[in-house]
Amino acid sequence: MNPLTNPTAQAVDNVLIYIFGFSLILLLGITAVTVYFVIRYRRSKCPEPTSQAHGHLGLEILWTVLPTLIVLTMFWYGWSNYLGLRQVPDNALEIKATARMWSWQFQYPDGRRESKLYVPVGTPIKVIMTSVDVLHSFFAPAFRVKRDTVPGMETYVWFTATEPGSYDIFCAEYCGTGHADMITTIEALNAEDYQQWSQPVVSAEPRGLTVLNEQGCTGCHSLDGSEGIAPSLFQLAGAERALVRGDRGEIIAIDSDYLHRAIRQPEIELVEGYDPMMPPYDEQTISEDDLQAVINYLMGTATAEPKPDARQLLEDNGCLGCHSTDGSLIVGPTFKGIGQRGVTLERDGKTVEIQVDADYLRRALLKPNEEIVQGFAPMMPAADYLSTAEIEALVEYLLTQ
Amino acid sequence: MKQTTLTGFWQESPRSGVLGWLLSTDHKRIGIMYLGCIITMFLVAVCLGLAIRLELIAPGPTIMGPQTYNATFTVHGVIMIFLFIIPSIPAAFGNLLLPIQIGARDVSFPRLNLLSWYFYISGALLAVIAIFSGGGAPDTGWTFYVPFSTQTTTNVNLAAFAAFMLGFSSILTGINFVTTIHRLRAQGMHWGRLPLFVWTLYATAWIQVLATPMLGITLVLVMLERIFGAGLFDAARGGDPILFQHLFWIYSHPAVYIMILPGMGVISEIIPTFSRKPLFGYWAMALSSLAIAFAGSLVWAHHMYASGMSDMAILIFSFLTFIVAIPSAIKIFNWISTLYKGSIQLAPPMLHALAFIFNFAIGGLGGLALGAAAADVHLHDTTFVVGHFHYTMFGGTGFAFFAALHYWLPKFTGRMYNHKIAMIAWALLFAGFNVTYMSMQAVGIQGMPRRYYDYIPDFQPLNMVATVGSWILAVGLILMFANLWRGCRSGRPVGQNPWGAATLEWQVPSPPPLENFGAEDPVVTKGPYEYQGVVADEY
Amino acid sequence: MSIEHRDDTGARFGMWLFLYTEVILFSGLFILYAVALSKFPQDYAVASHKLNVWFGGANTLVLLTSSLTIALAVSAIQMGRKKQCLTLCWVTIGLAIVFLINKFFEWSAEISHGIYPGSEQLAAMGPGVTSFFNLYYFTAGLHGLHVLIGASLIAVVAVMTAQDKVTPERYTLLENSALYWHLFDLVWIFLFPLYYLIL
Amino acid sequence: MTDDTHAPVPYRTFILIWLALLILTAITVAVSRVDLGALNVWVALGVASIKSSLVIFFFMHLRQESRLFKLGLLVMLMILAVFIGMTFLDVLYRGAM
Ligand code: HEA
Ligand code: HEA
Ligand code: HEC
Ligand code: CUA
Ligand SMILES: [Cu+2]
Repeated sequence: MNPLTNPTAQAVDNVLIYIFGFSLILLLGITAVTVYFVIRYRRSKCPEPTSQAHGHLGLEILWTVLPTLIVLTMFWYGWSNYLGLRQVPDNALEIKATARMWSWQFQYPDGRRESKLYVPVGTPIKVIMTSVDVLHSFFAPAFRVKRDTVPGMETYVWFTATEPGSYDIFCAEYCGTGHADMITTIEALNAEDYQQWSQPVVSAEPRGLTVLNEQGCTGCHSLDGSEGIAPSLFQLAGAERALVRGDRGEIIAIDSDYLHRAIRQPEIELVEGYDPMMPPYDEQTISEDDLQAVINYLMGTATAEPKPDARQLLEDNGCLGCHSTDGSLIVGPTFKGIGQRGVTLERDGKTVEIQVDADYLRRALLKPNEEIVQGFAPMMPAADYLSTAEIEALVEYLLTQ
Repeated sequence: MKQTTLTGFWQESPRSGVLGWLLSTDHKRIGIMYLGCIITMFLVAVCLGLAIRLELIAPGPTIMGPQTYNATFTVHGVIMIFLFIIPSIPAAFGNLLLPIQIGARDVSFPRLNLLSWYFYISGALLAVIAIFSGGGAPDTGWTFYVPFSTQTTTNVNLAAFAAFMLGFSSILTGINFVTTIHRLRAQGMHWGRLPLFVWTLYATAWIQVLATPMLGITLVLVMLERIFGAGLFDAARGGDPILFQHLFWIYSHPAVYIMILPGMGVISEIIPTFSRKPLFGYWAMALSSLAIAFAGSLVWAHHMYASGMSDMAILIFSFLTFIVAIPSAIKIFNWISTLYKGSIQLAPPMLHALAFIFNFAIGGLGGLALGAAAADVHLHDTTFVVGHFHYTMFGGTGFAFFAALHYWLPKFTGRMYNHKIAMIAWALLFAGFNVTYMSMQAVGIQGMPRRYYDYIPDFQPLNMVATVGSWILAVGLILMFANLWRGCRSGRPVGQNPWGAATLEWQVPSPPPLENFGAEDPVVTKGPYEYQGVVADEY
Repeated sequence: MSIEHRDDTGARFGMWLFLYTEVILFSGLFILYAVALSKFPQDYAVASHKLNVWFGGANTLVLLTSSLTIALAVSAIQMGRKKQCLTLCWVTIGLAIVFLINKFFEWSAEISHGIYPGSEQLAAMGPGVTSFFNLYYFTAGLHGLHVLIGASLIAVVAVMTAQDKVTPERYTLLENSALYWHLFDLVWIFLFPLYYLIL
Repeated sequence: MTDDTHAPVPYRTFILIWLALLILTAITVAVSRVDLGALNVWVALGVASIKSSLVIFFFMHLRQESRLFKLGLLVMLMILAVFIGMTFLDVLYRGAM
């Protein structure tokens, strides 16, 4: 190990050196004396013992009191330096961390989320942590800090990076299959780089990919087709999947609907051969927009071709013949405000009220006559001749109306 | 191989055949049955240990995937802890020796003793079934931490139930031993004449009685939680995951003293015998055993410094942890003083005993680093901890167990193994052991977390060394067991006292007869370590 | 064993040791209780009011009385009054059955209100109340299980007494079963105020 | 061994103890109706402890047993207190310091 100059590492190293140093002396002493006795008093040389001593009170006291004193100094040194690890300097930058199986997410005061911990050199960092599933532990060996993340509880560590560089963060509390892969890094940047990093970037990266990285999906899923603990997310669109739902198996072709379910409620269907360990992501964690971006990305629509123009589609396909965009009533319900409103539907002879969402819109486009908005006739043609990408574009567009 | 039949209790039994064993209430037969099962379980788990090391020889998956790896170390840990090391010395050698050493014909509750063996064997079977049934082998680690253990789909319920049964077996043994030591000492066997092995068993038995039930309830709660999903440890439903860790370690820390104390007892028998000199500081040794047992129940939360527990608790528990180290130090110094001006014979049991002192000192001193709050923050859940507990459990208790095998097997089989081979095996074990675990400690200090099936390339060299060390260890183990096995079957016959020891078991024939002592109950007139006038039988 | 070896004090001592283990077993649940009580004092009072003191109180009386009868049974056998001893044993078992029936009705009532471990309704009542009922069910359930075991034990010993295998000279078995029985009276003595009577 | 059996306890003693237990039960129930704040739990535990000592010493014959039994009980209670008490070192001080 290189000598480390950061304060937490020094606090810990001093204690380690003190205790290991003492231990080494004791160990060598004990071993030397033992070996000496064994050789000196071996039976071939000393056929009979030359002492029958049963004990010696003075000695007993000596080797009770001495070790007591030694260990008390160890205790005290260990404790006082531990306090240093707990007392966070006042000017510390607070960053929130969320651990989940098997990824980390760091959230900065300005709301930015990252799966790596970018920090400026020289500033004390306080990482306030929690977990959404099981226990994990934030362990940065270079800073000698470690603390478990506990669901339903906040814990923290603090450290200061004194040199720019990339330092490992391990998960040190066993958390299942991906435990050993729950690794990320602290990227300590010097002032200039940090400044640059903290500028909001207009990334060329598709939003979906950003979300995948931010949320740590890539901790379990590869994007390049290599299968690990979870199916790879490589080239999903249209691929066949054997699913298990309850006890029944079925084969489907992957579409956005399925992907949506697979992320919001992964426990419903399992990809055959995998354990039900994917956590559900609710809207607090991934907003509907972001999820849509992910789905688009996975379905290849985000990158493969330019996004279809939804307004154009509406016109080209004659939707606007029935649906207005200004609130007036033609044949069908208006598109104005459709993204935010609740609708009353007749489904299977029953009346239900729902909030419009992407899922509903997709159903409404592809199987329009299964659910009928109350007060309208079942006359909309199914838009199933549109490509998935086009449907998605429509849905996305409508949601923003 | 020439085979001759064994005599003594091997033959004398109210029933003959297999039933004569399965229904026997004779403490020696029960002890032998324990010994057989324990060694079998040990061999199974040791092979899993070898598999772990093979996987870790290089970064990336080598011989198994992550899930298999997790199951492997879990099963390795569970078997080693609950099926091997906790019952190893107390249940096997305790049963074989305790009654003879205090001059009794059997334990207080012989039938309960047999029942406790049945609990053990049922627990063992269930544990094995748990590996191959249901959702697959448990993958929680032997610590069963919630909430992971309540969520994983593997066969945790059965494994927990198996551990529960084993705990029950351990409790019954404890009750039996405490009562036996209080009630059945022979005439003249007052407390100041108890062999140290009995003292340590006594201290151990109290821990077994008073701490094990806590494990029982903890495991029951995990099972109930898995069945009912009540949220006992779920913060959103009024639970507290850290509280589980308290309950678990309230048992499992004292349990490490269940493991080590009887080992220390064995060493305290062997060192005086092969120095032909009374144990130095008899009362300090006896009382320090009780002190370890008592103080050992005050330090459990030193496993939880990083758990999010309060700093106040860390202060107190860290302090108490250092206090527990003192009685262990006292023991080390007294053993060494016993050597002083003795007449030391380096027979195989003695070699293992000396190795024990060395290994346990390393393990224990490493424990001091773990006990210091600041140092543990870095070392917690790294392979340094793995090194520490292999040093104490394997290097300590394991070597004490080997020492006990070499020391007492001739007594119970009436035959002697080959000393030369025993010494070669010892050397291999000792060297392999230290190479393996010293490297693990070192890589732990560098920051490699434990329970990692894969690691960053920086950790490769030391992991490789550790794996190679485990192969040396393997050779040593195979050699040792082979030699002992041959010795028991066809070794040279020995008289009743091959080592020239002074405790009571050496004053009965080898192998001892049913009921140990002929018609006359023994009357004890001197201490356990007075060797004047005791001569070793030739063999 | 071939040698007649008998040590009644040893047997009683062994029994006491076993009872210690039972106490520690229950203490795990009491630790959880104590911690939760200190965290949610208000919720615990609220939850406690949902339990019916009369059920609990009645069961307290039943158990105390059964403890009396089994203690008397031991005295009876010591004095050689086998008939009385048997009657007292059967009364004890009867009381155990009353206890369990009472418990059954109490639990049915709670469960019909949707209060049981893992129920949605319970979860809706907040963490404090949930933890109270979780612990209540597990503690009382474990206690009930032991009552069942204890009663069976007494039944076996009663039969042995009837067959003169337990005699005025040799009654340790009865004494030990009585000890076991008293312990679960003891546990209930703590359970009752802690679960039914917090304000 | 001479201490193997002890003299039978007269019925009357047991019945008196039983009455005492009933009275104490009535007392706990009554006291629980009065709001004493945090004291309530301690009063309840205090009464329960008195009741249990009665059961232990009389019903369970501990009074007649040798010192070993009493010592054993003491050890067990001490360990119990340690287990419960030291857990609170954590629980009570979380977030403090
Ligand atoms: C046989 C088993 C055994 C024994 C005897 C010990 C003995 C000790 N152990 Fe160990 N320990 C374990 C088995 C054992 N341990 C296991 C299994 C774990 C991990 C569990 C898990 O997480 O899976 C563990 C983990 C563990 C931790 C938690 C680490 C972590 O997870 O962060 C700690 C922390 O304090 C600790 C401390 C100690 C101490 C202080 C002793 C002391 O008793 C040691 C006393 C001995 C000596 C001090 C050495 C001998 C004396 C001398 C050489 C004389 C000179 C000495 C002085 C002057 C003091 N142990
Ligand atoms: C007494 C206890 C004991 C013993 C003796 C051992 C023995 C060994 N252990 Fe184990 N170990 C534990 C108790 C023990 N272990 C526990 C409690 C854990 C924690 C589990 C957890 O985290 O939950 C653990 C975890 C553990 C790990 C950490 C896993 C991880 O955190 O990722 C490792 C890694 O190297 C390991 C390795 C070994 C090795 C190489 C041996 C070697 O000593 C084995 C040496 C033997 C051989 C190399 C094979 C010899 C071969 C034969 C004798 C074959 C003969 C067979 C026939 C004839 C059929 N053990
Ligand atoms: C804990 C690991 C884990 C994480 C994190 C995770 N997943 Fe999954 N995911 C799985 C597993 C396992 C499956 C297969 C089982 C199933 O269908 O639920 C799966 C299935 C899927 C599927 C269906 C894939 C298919 O091939 O049919 C999609 C889409 C998906 N996940 C997307 C995501 C997205 C998007 C995220 C992040 C926002 C994410 N996952 C995070 C484990 C994970
Ligand atoms: Cu997360 Cu280990
Ligand atoms: Cu410990």
